[in-house]
Amino acid sequence: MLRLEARPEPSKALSLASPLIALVLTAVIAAILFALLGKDPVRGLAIFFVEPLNGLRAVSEVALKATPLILCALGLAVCYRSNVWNIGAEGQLLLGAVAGGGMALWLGTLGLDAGRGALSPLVLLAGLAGGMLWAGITALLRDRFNASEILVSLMLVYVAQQLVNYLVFGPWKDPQGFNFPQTPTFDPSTWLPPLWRGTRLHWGALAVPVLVLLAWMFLFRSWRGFQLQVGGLAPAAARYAGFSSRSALWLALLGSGGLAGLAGAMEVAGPLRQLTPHISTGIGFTAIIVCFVGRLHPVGIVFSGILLSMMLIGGELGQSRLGLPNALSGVFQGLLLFLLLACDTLVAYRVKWGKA
Amino acid sequence: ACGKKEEPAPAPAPAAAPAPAPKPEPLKAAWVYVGPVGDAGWTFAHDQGRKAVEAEFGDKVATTFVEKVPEGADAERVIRDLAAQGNKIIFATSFGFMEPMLKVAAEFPDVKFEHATGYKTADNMRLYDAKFFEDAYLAGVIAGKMTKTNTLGFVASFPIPEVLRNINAFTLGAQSVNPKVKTKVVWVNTWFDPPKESDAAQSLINGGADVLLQNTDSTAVLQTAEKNGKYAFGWDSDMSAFAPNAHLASCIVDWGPYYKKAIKDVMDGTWTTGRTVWGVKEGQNALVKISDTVPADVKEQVEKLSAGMKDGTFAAYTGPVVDNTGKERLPKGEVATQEWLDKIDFYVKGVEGKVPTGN
Amino acid sequence: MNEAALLIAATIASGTPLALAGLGLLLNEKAGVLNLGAEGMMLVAAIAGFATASLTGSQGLAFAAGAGAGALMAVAFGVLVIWLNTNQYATGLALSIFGGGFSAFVGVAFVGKTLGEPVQYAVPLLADIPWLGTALFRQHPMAYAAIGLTFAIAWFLYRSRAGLVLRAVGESPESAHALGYRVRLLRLAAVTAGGALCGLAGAYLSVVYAPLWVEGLVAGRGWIALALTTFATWRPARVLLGAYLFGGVTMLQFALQTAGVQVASQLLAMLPYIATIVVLALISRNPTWIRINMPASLGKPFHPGT
Amino acid sequence: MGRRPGTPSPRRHNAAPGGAPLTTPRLELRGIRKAYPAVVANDDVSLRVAPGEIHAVLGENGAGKSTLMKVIYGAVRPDAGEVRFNGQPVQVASPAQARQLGISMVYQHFSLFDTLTAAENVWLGLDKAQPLAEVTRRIRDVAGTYGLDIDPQRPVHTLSVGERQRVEIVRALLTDPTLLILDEPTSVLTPQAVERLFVTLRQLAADGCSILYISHKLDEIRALCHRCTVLRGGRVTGEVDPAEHDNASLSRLMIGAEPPALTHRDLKAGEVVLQVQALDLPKADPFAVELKRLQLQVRAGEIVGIAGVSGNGQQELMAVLSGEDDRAAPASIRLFGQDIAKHSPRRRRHEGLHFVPEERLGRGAVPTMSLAHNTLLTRTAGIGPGGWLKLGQVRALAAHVIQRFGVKAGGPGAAAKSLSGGNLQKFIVGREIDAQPKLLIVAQPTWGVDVGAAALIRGELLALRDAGCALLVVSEELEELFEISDRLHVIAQGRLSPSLPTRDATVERIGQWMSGLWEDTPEAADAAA
Ligand SMILES: Nc1ncnc2c1ncn2[C@@H]1O[C@H](COP(=O)(O)OP(=O)(O)OP(=O)(O)O)[C@@H](O)[C@H]1O
Ligand SMILES: Nc1ncnc2c1ncn2[C@@H]1O[C@H](COP(=O)(O)OP(=O)(O)OP(=O)(O)O)[C@@H](O)[C@H]1O
Ligand SMILES: [Mg+2]
Ligand SMILES: [Mg+2]
Repeated sequence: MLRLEARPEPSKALSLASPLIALVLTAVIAAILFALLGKDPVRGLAIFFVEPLNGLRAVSEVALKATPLILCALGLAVCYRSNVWNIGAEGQLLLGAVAGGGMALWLGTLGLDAGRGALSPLVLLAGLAGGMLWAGITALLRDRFNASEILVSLMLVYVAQQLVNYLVFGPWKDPQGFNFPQTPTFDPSTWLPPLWRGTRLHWGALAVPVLVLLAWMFLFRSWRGFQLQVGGLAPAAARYAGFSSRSALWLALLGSGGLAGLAGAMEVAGPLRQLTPHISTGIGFTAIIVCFVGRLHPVGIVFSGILLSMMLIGGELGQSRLGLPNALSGVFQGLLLFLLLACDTLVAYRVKWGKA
Repeated sequence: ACGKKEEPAPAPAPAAAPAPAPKPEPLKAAWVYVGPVGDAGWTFAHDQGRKAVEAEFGDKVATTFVEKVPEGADAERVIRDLAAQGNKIIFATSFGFMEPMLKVAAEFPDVKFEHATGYKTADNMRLYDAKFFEDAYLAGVIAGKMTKTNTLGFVASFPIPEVLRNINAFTLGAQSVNPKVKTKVVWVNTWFDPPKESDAAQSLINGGADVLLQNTDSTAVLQTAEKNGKYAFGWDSDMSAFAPNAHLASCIVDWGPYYKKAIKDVMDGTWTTGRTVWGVKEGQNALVKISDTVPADVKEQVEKLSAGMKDGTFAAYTGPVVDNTGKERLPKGEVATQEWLDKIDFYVKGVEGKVPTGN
Repeated sequence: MNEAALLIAATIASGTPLALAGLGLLLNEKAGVLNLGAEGMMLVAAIAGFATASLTGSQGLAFAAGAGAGALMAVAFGVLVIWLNTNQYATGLALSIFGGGFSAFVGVAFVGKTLGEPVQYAVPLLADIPWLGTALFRQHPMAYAAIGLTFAIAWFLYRSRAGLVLRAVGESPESAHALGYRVRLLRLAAVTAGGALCGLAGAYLSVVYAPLWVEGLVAGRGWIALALTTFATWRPARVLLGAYLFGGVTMLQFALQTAGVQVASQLLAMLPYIATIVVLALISRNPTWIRINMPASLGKPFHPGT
Repeated sequence: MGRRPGTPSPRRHNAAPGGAPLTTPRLELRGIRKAYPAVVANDDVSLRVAPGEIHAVLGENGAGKSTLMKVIYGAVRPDAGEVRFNGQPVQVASPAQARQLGISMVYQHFSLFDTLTAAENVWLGLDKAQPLAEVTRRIRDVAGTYGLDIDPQRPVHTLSVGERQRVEIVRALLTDPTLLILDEPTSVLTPQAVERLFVTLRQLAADGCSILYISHKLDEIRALCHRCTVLRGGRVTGEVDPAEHDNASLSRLMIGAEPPALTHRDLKAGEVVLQVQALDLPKADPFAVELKRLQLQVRAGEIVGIAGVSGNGQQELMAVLSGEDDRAAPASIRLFGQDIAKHSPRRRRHEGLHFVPEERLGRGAVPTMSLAHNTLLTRTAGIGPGGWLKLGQVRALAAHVIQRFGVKAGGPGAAAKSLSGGNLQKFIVGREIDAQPKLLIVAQPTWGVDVGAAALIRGELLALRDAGCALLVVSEELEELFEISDRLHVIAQGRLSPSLPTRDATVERIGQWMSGLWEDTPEAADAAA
């Protein structure tokens, strides 16, 4: 029988290799699926892994897509390392979009004569605050009532989406918009201008490397980050050391909520430039996968965020190029995560044949 | 182009098409759908139109579509990619694609962009729409005659003018034959969520409604009516098969004629920007498959009104139109203009409640 | 008067899938395993059930297929978390994501298909009782099955020896292992049974409730079912009650609209979720209550021999 | 001859001392070997137990006693060797099969289920499908026969530790065992309860049941057992008649040497460091113990010991003194006269109060983190301005502790869980001692630690005392407390006895106090202060 034997020390090499093994396995299964669907597997894989990086514009699109994913995943990594299971990044992102959008609309009414993009930092700040506020509800209920953060944060996603709907169909509806569910286009002073002319990749993307570095320093070089992780790995040790689990809970949730909110504000101030009912396409949920595939490590998250973006864009390209079904990219995402978890077993265990 | 239909349809994806050497390049046309092509409703109807184009022009066109395109930031990339792939005309079939399409249109002056149900145009982007409310009015006539409780139910998606036009027209149609009729509306805040639509329909039935119409894209309302032994209509496409007993008629839209015209405009070089709203008159909308449970005289009346819509002697929105607070919105004898129709934001008399987001 | 009866009937119909899934998850959790993949299992089961019903026309087979699909997904999850000791939270999330994608993928061919004429269900005689008949006795058999299962599971957990063993495994897998119980096999059995029940819930949604298939048909009910187990402090009868309560609130948002209540529909649509949060907070507030009823090893990995 | 009159027990008859020839041992082990990745737990172990014999297995912590018992009980499969039961070679594949054979075991660590009733717990250990009501009736029978009082209907979490052990023993007895294995049963009992247990065991043995009795307490073994097998490092170092050996010679067999003697200098107690005044603490959860009116004082330069059977409030007291539990009423805990009842553990540490918890892995140290990172739990040396970590300093501190206390580890980068229990305990105690505390509170300082390491740790504690630090030591090992403390308290049912100078204490007196029976007079309390 197959048997697992704990390694004395987790294998360093395998902990780096296991995401790659999982990726290769996913690609192999994908190729088989393509063949079963009667498509050329090589071309199929190329559409998912090469085509999305073909040219500056394509790369900029991948980066644009990856930006909110990475931002959300960075926050989630801090949460999960602290054993706080926030799965409501989607809702926090929406609230960030609402707050950022509200700020942009309000700034627009002031009639300030600011240059293009000059006021966008205010929008981003509002988004940050909005996301923190939404995550704060989860923290509060967890802290005061001991309510499961998993369920509360998730339920709040649905509430957030309805709130967005309410605003864009109601009070914030564009008066010139024939009653359609959208706000007016924001004032250009609140837009995030593109990095290069002709692309949609905006200045907000520059926050990614900065925040990745900050997250890395926080997690691995700061006393506070250390405290959070002790709380995640051994709650009793954290209590013994006197690290407050309450402040860890708040810090993790507010941090990840803030980052998700920032991502939401970037979406509306960047590519969207208005609020509609369709702000996010499950970015906050995909970020969970990004987070795990990136092994809860800020640098890993950058790679996995880019990888997942390629897979998502590949899914669209696969439709128009090869006539592949749209649902395929969802299958690949789930598969990748599943295989990664299975491969991770190899990091801590040796697989052996024979009886115990 | 998706491997979803069991029969091997003539491969629409350009990549899969064998390249016949000498012939002139086919005109590449692309559709951007918001839902899955198999939804039996909105997207399905558009895809029927695309197929009509294929049938009409054969290998002179090569069509592509991308389904389930989210209306957020992704739409712009999809539309741009389709334009960059050499498509000469691109149809986007949902309101939420308006802004992204406008942005892409500015970058590709040589490509023609067609947007359904919106209100913004550009030199190379025009609009098309249908008069669903004419169908709804005709359905209302049947509903007004068939209801025993004098209560109609409407499962509504989002409070936009389009949907309000349909609710009102349905009510006006019913009242034209049965002044006692009232309409109850339940908003589900989705175009497509069958279990939710079904819950809403159930709750309307529980509230006393016995004839239902919906402005959502699935067959759930019809099926719920069937389960409860009530009546309902098909929407967007012929849904008679889904509920043999409950089905009174289907309000259909046939995008084929418009799509064929648009393609032809491009081929002939006569394409100009503007807005086209076709209805029963142009054969784009129709009430079809009227059930045998509907009495003959009612059928006759519907035929007559249909004919009137066709020859322009009858308009669904003809004054007086009074809203449900008693305010007159359209003076007696006046026929509603397109501008008036675009801006509807009220319920007519007989619809219960308030438009949820009225300010 | 009759409207109330109809609301009750609709409540039961809409609470049934929640109850089935909630009971399944209760079994999981009583054995100490937290499966966040309920949504994914229900989705895959829904398409499996719908496909079977539309190909064979048999509801019985459809439910069997749904239960089978749910169980299969659960086994995959179980092997990962019980034998490979993967993180239960992450694996459950992976299951949900995979289930969503996979069901959409295989379900494409069934979008827009119909299952033929819906049948009117009625318990003979009882259904004709004036008010009660409408309220209670015109449900699909699965609605009664859910009630029966509630009592069966309550009996199993609190009256039978096998149930005692299951609770013991969830309470202290180390002790159970020391007494010679096959902890991992028992956990797998509970996870599989839980998956099968989630599968029934999924099949009920696509075959009876909707009845059709669309992507994402389950629409968050798996998560609600997860909330239900906490809500019910791991007591079967309370799971059923909670399911009806939630079903009731869901129906209520539409009933309020039908009755002409002047609140923005978007705000009403938040109601079920806000209600869940509020109830969750109220229940979780009492740590003693939770501590006594919550399986002590819930969500924690177990390695025999340590 | 059956223990329950009127219920014939066929197994017992052919195995009874008079029935079968005495030459056939009840149990015989030949050449048992069991290797774990890190250690060989049992190596060529052979052992014979006669019917009706009480056979001790003696060995220090980690000698391989529990592993050997698990092999017999089918919970661990041996790598090599043979098990014979009543003369027949058997392959015991599982505990269930062991019970079929007539082997029952009471584990060192209870295998009970807190939320279930005593009867249900017993029922789970029985293979036969008897109804619960029948089991309940038999529990009462056995309780009557052997004086093992338990209320079958009570949930286990409401029982005292002694009662819990009775549940375990009753569970074992209800399977009608012919071989009963008890793994360190007395570590959780008061001396009086130990006496009662011995009465039960002697009665059982007289009824023909063989008993394997695991312990590292020499006196107990000499008082109870007929034969004794001694293990050291997984190997048998001798099989003796304990009555014929004194403690010193048994000890030599067990650890290869006599226990190192500690020098205990006279008390030079200074100012009051810790003052606990009328400390009340309600239960935090239904499984906890309520603390009632605790009075306690620790002076500089003295070691105060707290004796008691585990589960009598030690954990709660430790948590409230360390600051992990901050529910103590204001002014109930004072450090150098300052009210610290509401101070966090970090603040208390800053004020000079350090604490070594009972659980090493998971509380005293984060298992997956390096030793270097684990210093950061209680030490602030490596924390730079702005809360940035100076990893070099952190590693240096860990290296220093490793070197100073002779911790065997792969360096400061080794994960805490890679250390053996004793070495990790040395590291944690060392980490706290190195911080030069003014008050050190230690729970179970040598629990599960080998004799050498234990002596080192006790020596360090005494040295700290002599250097003028106040120490409070909680231990379940009376010998240890007698050895190192200057004064003793006993904790029982959440109440704390008055203190008693160690030189005035006797095992009998402390044992009586462990049951909560002390003269609760104001004078005694005053005498303590
Ligand atoms: N890596 C190991 N290190 C130490 N002991 C081990 C190891 N693997 C197994 N064992 C011992 O072997 C015994 C049997 O292990 P095994 O994995 O066969 O358990 P099992 O009885 O099949 O599990 P279950 O009861 O959960 O089905 C365990 O109780 C354990 O003590
Ligand atoms: N499952 C296991 N995996 C790995 N090593 C083990 C396992 N069980 C025991 N060991 C190791 O085997 C050795 C013997 O352990 P065992 O528990 O048999 O000792 P013991 O004599 O009962 O000690 P104690 O007096 O502490 O109970 C120890 O070094 C222990 O760490
Ligand atoms: Mg041990
Ligand atoms: Mg032992």
